Amino acid sequence: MKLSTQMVVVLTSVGLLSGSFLATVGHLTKERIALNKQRETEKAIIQVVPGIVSSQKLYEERDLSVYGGKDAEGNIVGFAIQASGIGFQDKITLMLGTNTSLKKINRLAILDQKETPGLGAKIANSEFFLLYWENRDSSGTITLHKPAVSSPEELLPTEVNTITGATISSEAVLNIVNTSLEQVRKIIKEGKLTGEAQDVN
Amino acid sequence: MKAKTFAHGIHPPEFKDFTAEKAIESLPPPEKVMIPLLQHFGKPAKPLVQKGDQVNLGQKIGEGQTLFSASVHSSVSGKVISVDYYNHPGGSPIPAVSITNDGQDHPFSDKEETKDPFSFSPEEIRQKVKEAGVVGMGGAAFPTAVKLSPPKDKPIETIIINGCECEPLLTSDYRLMLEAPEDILRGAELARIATGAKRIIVGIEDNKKKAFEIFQDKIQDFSGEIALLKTKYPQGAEKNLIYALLRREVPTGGLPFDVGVVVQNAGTAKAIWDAVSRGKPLYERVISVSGQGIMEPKNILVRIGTPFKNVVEFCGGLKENADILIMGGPMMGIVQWSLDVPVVKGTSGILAWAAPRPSLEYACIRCGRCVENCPMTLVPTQLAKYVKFDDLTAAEKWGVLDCVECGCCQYMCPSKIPLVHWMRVGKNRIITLKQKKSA
Amino acid sequence: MTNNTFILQSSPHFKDKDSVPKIMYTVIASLAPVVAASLYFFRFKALALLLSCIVTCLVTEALFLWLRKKPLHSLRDGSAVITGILLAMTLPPSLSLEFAIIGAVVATTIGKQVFGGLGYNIFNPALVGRAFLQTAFPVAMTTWIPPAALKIQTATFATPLGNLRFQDAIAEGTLTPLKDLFTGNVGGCLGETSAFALILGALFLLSRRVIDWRIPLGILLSLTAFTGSFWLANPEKYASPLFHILAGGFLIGAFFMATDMVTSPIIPRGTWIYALGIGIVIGLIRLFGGFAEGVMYSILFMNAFVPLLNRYTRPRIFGERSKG
Amino acid sequence: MSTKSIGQEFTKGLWDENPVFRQLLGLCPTLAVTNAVINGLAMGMATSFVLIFSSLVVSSIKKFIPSQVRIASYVVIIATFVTVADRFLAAFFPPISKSLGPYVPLIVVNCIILGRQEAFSSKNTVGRSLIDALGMSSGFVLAMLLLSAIREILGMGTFLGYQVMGPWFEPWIIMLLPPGAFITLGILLALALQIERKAKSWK
Repeated sequence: MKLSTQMVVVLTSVGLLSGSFLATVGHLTKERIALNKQRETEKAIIQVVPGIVSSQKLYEERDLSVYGGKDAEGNIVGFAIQASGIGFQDKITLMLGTNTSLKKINRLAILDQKETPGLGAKIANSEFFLLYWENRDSSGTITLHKPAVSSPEELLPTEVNTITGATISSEAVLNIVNTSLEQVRKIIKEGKLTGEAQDVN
Repeated sequence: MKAKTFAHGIHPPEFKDFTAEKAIESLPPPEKVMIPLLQHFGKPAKPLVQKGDQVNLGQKIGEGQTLFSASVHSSVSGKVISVDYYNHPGGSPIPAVSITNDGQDHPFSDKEETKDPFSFSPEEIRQKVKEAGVVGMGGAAFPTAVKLSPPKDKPIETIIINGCECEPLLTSDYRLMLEAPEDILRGAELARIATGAKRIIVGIEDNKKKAFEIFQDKIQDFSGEIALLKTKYPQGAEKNLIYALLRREVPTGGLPFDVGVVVQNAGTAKAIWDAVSRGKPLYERVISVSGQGIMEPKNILVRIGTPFKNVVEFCGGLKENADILIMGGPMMGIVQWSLDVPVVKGTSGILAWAAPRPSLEYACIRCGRCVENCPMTLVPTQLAKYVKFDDLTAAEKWGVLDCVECGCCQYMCPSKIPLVHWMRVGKNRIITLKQKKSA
Repeated sequence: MTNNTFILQSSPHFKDKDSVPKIMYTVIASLAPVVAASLYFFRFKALALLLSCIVTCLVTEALFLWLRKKPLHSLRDGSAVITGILLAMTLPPSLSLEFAIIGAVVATTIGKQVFGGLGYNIFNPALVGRAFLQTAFPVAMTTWIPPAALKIQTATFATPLGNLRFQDAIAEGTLTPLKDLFTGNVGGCLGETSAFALILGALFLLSRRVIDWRIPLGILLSLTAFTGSFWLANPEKYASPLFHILAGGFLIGAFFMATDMVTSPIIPRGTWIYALGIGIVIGLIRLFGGFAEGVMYSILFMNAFVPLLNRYTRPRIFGERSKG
Repeated sequence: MSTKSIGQEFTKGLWDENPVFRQLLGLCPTLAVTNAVINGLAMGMATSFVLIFSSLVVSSIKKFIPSQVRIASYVVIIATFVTVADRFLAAFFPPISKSLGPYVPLIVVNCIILGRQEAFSSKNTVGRSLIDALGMSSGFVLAMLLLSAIREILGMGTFLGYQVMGPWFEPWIIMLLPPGAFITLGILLALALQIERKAKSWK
């Protein structure tokens, strides 16, 4: 066999074999990977909108998705807003649970963050940060209480706590929340939120 | 009058009080002199005498070979006992003519020139200076006749008489300036005529006020001026002196000719006058014998070839604890391992003291003092590093060849790094390499 | 009389009396007012931190010299003591001693000895130690207590710069008065609170010509220009240059850290670039960065450029003609 | 062709030719993902998987590959196994897959793997290549474990997630950050060099 022919043949066959092998592997794992992702999202939605049995995606754009949480009768009892924004180091993705009027925050969950370990990374920690986000009044703009306090009782309903030494990360989360709430209000006003949105004034 | 100066430089302790007020004494000629045939910058002179020859005082015993050479004259009358290698203050043995003094040595015959010395032509002046074997008396001993022959394309405008004597301890030039100011100025005038310069400037440091006043008075008869300079080392370095007086920079690798200047040491100017007016060869000179290690520091007129031993004995000898002996100044002088070396034309002083314990060498802490004080605006610590690690290309690019070895950097160095040593090593290696390449 | 044996050496035969240990001890002496101020304001805490830093630096240095088979007497040059004092002066008074000890070990090993000891390190050892602590224990390193002399009882206490950066001090009118900054009646690291003590020590250093005046001046100029231009544009939002100069670690950094001979350029032109760079980076960090204080990082940042600056700022040799 | 005994073939990867400490290969993942033992271990395993299978394949088909296209072929083969590892992790260990981020796909350019193919598998028998790959993998896993153990213990006070330091311990956050990786690796390299020198002087 001529060298050039041999080269072509070898490369082609190696490529073909790899390709077909990978196709098989991809096929076998595809569903599972998709399932993993879906489960993760569902878990987060249930976590931030308590008492729901199912959820439905109502809206999606870059860095913002809105899910409706449904009770046993299929009524939407709250929204789960998945939003992303820039943190101290990299993108932060969070899931925010609100009531249907967007005036009350149930809970907050951090889905993905790469903040400084031991410092900004505490935004994903309940004890230091997320606890202070439960049952906040979001009818206006939420503000950060500085300096940090040691119990949620010390905060106003419209305030959330700061993490000592990680003001920037705390501010970043607050910013994402305030912006996404604003965006969702606008989306509702424009009627782009499909599905039945009830009790929206 | 505001004292002029240049950038950088240092202020070492002066210690000039030892000898500043001591008038020049004459040392009686010794019983035996050893006159090296190389006492100048350049090629050695060719001996003109043999063992057993009878010579007279001032007789030429060595003929300057090439342009960069100078003739050598006998400093006593007597018999040549050998022409052989002998100790030299430069370090390595050099061929020397040893002469026993027969004591007949009547003072030099002052046969007055019939002609007025100032009416000589430039060529005649140069010839007489060359004949007398005059060299720079500051230390470098550059043949003076060469300095008085500027290239045709470089017109000379100014003669600078260097009366700085910026080296600590030394006072020989100062005493000469006090005791023979007219001779110095006349010598300067002759140099002016020889080079076709327009004016004379005499630069004197402000720690020599007395000399400055005398010169201000005497200069009236000459076309020139006296300039007061700040007391600072190395104020007397040619390039820095020119800059201080005229704000002109001698280009790197160039000579004062390039900026229309010729610089002569005060002592040299006197030697020029002696040579031209009386035909007196350079066979004696004034030196300062000083330092804490000398019993009675003095300024003395010494015959060339006199062993250091005789000079030191004349000054009461060395103190017990004196353990460093230097020819020249403390900044650029050369250490001597023995008193058995002869005085040469470039010997401006003999110093001795008890050396302090050598200090520990630390790593360079990059304080930048060497940079701040280098009169050539080099970066000595960097240069030393380049030389140490044999990066000669970088060393040359950073100007190691421009180093004048004044020692300011090493004086200031808190880490006590032998910077000047590294500069010398670098210069040597580069020059050797270049010679090899061109050969 | 002539049986003296002579020493042989190359010229020059005169040497200045200044030596490395002498310079180092001058620096230590100049730190006296700062140390005194810190002892006055923070009492026993300051003393404990200071002693543990100095002792750890000395012990670590000795250990390394022994490991590297170097003579132990170089311990006497005083540089380890300086590192210890400077490190202690940049620590918050509430810091526990074990952190200070870790910092001192890191400063001596990673900051100094791994490069080959005194004279070879690229970064200021004390700042390396502090940067390590700042990154390793960010909360402990940013927890401040009021000076003991102030007699204030609050759980948390912010530094004047922290107050400015993270608590909108200008808008709320709680900006620390300049007078307190000057005397040192504010929260902060041990050695950075009292501007008065720092200036006293700095003047001593300048008068003894131990530090290069270009460095503090350059930093001062560029920081003033930088913060001043923002202040003039919007005094409602930005603090005045004078506040920036007196607050935080600026003075100790500009006079005692950036001027460290080993880690600053040797050539005046390089020194200017270095100093101006530090001022601008301080301004950038303080106004727009993630930290309230930027002196430490800006000095370390510019330290990294020193070898380059030394290489590319060759001064014009006397008599060298500019190339056409 | 290698002339070592089978035992030597394996153990050289552990110390004499340890990819990280002696050859300074594959430093990118070594520095990037060793902030927790679980990550370091997973990365080590993934790399080992790719290395072992690539070595097997390359050594068994080495006769057919013309030298002009060998690198291209190796890269395709390596990339195949890397993709398999990546998909496998994503499907069955999503948290690990997430925390390793892009570093699993980046195994493709890990010098250890390509280096072993070029230096060993392409010249030796299948059996020897397998042993070599096993040795190198073990060496790499060992290095990753050592580095990540130091960083996790100092950085979080835990080992594999279990608290090992007492409550008095204040975690050194810097050890979880890139500087901690560089400092730890630097100190380990210095130690390795020192041990090597001592060992030589004993011989």
